[in-house]
Amino acid sequence: MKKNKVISVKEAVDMIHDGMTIMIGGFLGCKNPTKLIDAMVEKGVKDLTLIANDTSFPDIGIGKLIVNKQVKKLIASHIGTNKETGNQMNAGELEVELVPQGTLAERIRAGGAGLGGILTPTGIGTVVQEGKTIINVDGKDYLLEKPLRAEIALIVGSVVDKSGNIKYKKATRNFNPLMATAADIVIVEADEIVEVGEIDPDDVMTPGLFVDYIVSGR
Amino acid sequence: MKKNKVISVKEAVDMIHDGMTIMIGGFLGCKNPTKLIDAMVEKGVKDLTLIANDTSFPDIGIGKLIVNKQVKKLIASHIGTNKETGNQMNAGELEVELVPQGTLAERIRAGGAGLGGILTPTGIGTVVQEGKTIINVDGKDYLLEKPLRAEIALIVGSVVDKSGNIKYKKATRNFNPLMATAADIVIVEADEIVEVGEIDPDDVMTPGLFVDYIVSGR
Amino acid sequence: MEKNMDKEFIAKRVAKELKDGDVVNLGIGLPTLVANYIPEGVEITLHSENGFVGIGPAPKEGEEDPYLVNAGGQYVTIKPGGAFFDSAFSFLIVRGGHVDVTVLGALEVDEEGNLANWMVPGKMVPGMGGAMDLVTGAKKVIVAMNHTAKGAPKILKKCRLPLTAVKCVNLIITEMGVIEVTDKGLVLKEIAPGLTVEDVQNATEAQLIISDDLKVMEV
Amino acid sequence: MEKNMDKEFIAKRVAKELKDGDVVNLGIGLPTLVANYIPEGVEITLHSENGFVGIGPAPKEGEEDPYLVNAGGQYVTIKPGGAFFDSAFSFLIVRGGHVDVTVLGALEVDEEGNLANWMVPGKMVPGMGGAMDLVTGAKKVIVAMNHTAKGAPKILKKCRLPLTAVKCVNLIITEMGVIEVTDKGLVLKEIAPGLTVEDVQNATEAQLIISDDLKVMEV
Repeated sequence: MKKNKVISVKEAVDMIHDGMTIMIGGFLGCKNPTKLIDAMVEKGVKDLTLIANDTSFPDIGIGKLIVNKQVKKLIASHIGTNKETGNQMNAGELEVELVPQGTLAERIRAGGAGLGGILTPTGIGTVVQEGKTIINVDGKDYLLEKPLRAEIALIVGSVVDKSGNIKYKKATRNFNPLMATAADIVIVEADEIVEVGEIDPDDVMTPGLFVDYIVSGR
Repeated sequence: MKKNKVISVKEAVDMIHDGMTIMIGGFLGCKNPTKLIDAMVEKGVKDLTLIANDTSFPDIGIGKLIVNKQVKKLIASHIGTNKETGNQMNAGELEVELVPQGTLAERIRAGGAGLGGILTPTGIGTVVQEGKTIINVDGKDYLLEKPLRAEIALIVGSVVDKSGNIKYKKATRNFNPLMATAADIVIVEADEIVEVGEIDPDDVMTPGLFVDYIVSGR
Repeated sequence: MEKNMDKEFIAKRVAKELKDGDVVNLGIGLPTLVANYIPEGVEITLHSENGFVGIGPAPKEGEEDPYLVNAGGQYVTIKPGGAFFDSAFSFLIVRGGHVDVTVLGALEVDEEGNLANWMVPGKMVPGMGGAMDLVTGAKKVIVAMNHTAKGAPKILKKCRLPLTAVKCVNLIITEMGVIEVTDKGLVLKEIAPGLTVEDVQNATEAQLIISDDLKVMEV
Repeated sequence: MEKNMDKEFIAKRVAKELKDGDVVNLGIGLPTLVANYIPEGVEITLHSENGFVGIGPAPKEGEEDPYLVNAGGQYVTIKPGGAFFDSAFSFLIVRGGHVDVTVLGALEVDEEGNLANWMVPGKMVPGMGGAMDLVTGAKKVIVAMNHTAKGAPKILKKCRLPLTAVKCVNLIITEMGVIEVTDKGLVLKEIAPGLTVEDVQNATEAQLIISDDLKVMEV
């Protein structure tokens, strides 16, 4: 682990290129990594495959990437709060894979945990099962859901030490700790950056070994 | 949720009967729920199926249940620190299912999470794969490992509020938060019992909804 | 009854289904209102699928916390004894059967307890969010909705819209009555004051079985 | 060399394989010694499979903390910047490829990189603990062991004991040399001072490929 992983937003966004698969943390705009997203919008990086819980609202966080047509494929559980997502999907401009929220979380976790997949009852008998393997375990049917990984994960952290240890506050945790485990490069946008040792080891929710770079969200 | 779940060790052990499947938290004797175990030894409850990481040492925690021949079947990852376990296994008195530690953790988690199983590369090409389904996902083989559940989980918590919210300290977390999700009845032996509201919601590692009863470990 | 009065009536009746100690997830819209009518002496724990239990009342104006929203993105509070967690753990709670009751709306429900509430092909495709997991995992699934939509029945012989899950609904509560999903079909157990069984059946495509012990809905 | 000197020699050579920033898991026994010889300027993070990263030195007498043991059950400390977690997360780290190097002992290793280190049927069956996950998940697997056991080779054409995992070993470091597992077989890359290639081959059942660039082992 590098001892100080803090870089500028520009350095971070220089790593993001057209066509990449990117995970972005947050839930309905609640603490998306907005500085990083704004810089992505400014850079105009395009043809992204985006993995996120939702597409927020048109003018907030992730929503801007959709409105600005930078996303080619979206994997999410909910798009209802951003009409533009539905419009682009219906117009055939945006490919959308809708995934049940619990399955999305578990697929990302599997990607981070080196699992080949998980068996879930969610989606059995619905359109979600289309094209998927059904496996019967002890008399009950489950869908085999495959792991998800990304080239880059952009997450947020409430308190982040310079080695990348993260503490999330309140409802900002959501998908962030999962995405931190499931990408080749993990960049955290920190509300507050502190020295190594300032976070109690019991309070660390994402150990620094998962984090490659830190940018200040201030 | 009951508002005050605190009961006596005797009331707790009254719920444990011959032949039950029991999970016990802890790692090599580090914070096994020793008061509950000692009471089980005293009660002499037998023919148990025990799910635990290990069988500790002969005179510590879980180890005593083995020495006292109260366990009929054991599911664990490691038995090397308690010679009596190996002796009973070799003598055909104790059935032992050895499970890789990461697989054991994940199987218990799957039991708590309503998953039908997980696919792991661990154990492929070894005796662990005997009798199990191998599933190929995108060109790589994985073992289908099934969920584990118990009738009762006996766990430890460092700080427990009266509604059952648990904070674990340091290395005492291990299997406890997983087992808390995967049993019909969950009893936590608490180092310290506090009032509801005294644990910061960010610090709760096992929400009280998983905990049925609390006994004092003091 | 007017729409808003209907909603209040339905929410009040749903609230009576909740037992002391229940862990409950309330869907967006009408189901959220249920929290306002929890009976005296009953304490429930509300689960918010974005990552916590212990949803409290809305914050006072000016006291909104950007770190603390519910699954609908609205500012909320957390009660003492609540707990935060990540999305995987949130759905471990849901899928693992640790939610006692989930209350949600429906576009269609049918005789087998199949539920459709997440999309209308070509029109509305908001995504299933956490709904599929909730109705698959919760111990009891209560559909709380208006009995009909623009006069058309929503309780059908067989759902026509894409399903949220199969055979998942336990109870249907509308402004007209309370219907239990059983192996034999839909059993009308309670009927709203002033209505006849024929009124309810006429507003229902599925064949209703009338309970021997049919009661008047009280809220 | 004597046994204890061998151990020290092996541990020192293993330590040279570790790079600044590596996340490392050291098995019980000889591998644990590696922590004592980390080169100047190299900072590694030690993973303890019972649930934390950042293992520090043993505590002073009287300062042992019953809440803080390593995976061998011994009292340890945690360094600033360390983190605690549960067993599922601990093995998410392991299985998910987030451990850069794992160092562990072996009963047998073979030409394909197969490893046997967890049981001798009918004799020793301690269980695999975390070993199967570690050798399956870690990016680099280093076997650190004595070259022979009571004179009998441990580096075989084909393992005879039950395997820990197939084709998992990357590097074998013994008191006699450093051997890399490649697609073509076992390549002897370094040889201990004073030994000949024949000495090493005679103590090895598997056929060794001698590196064009064979070096003398330095610690």
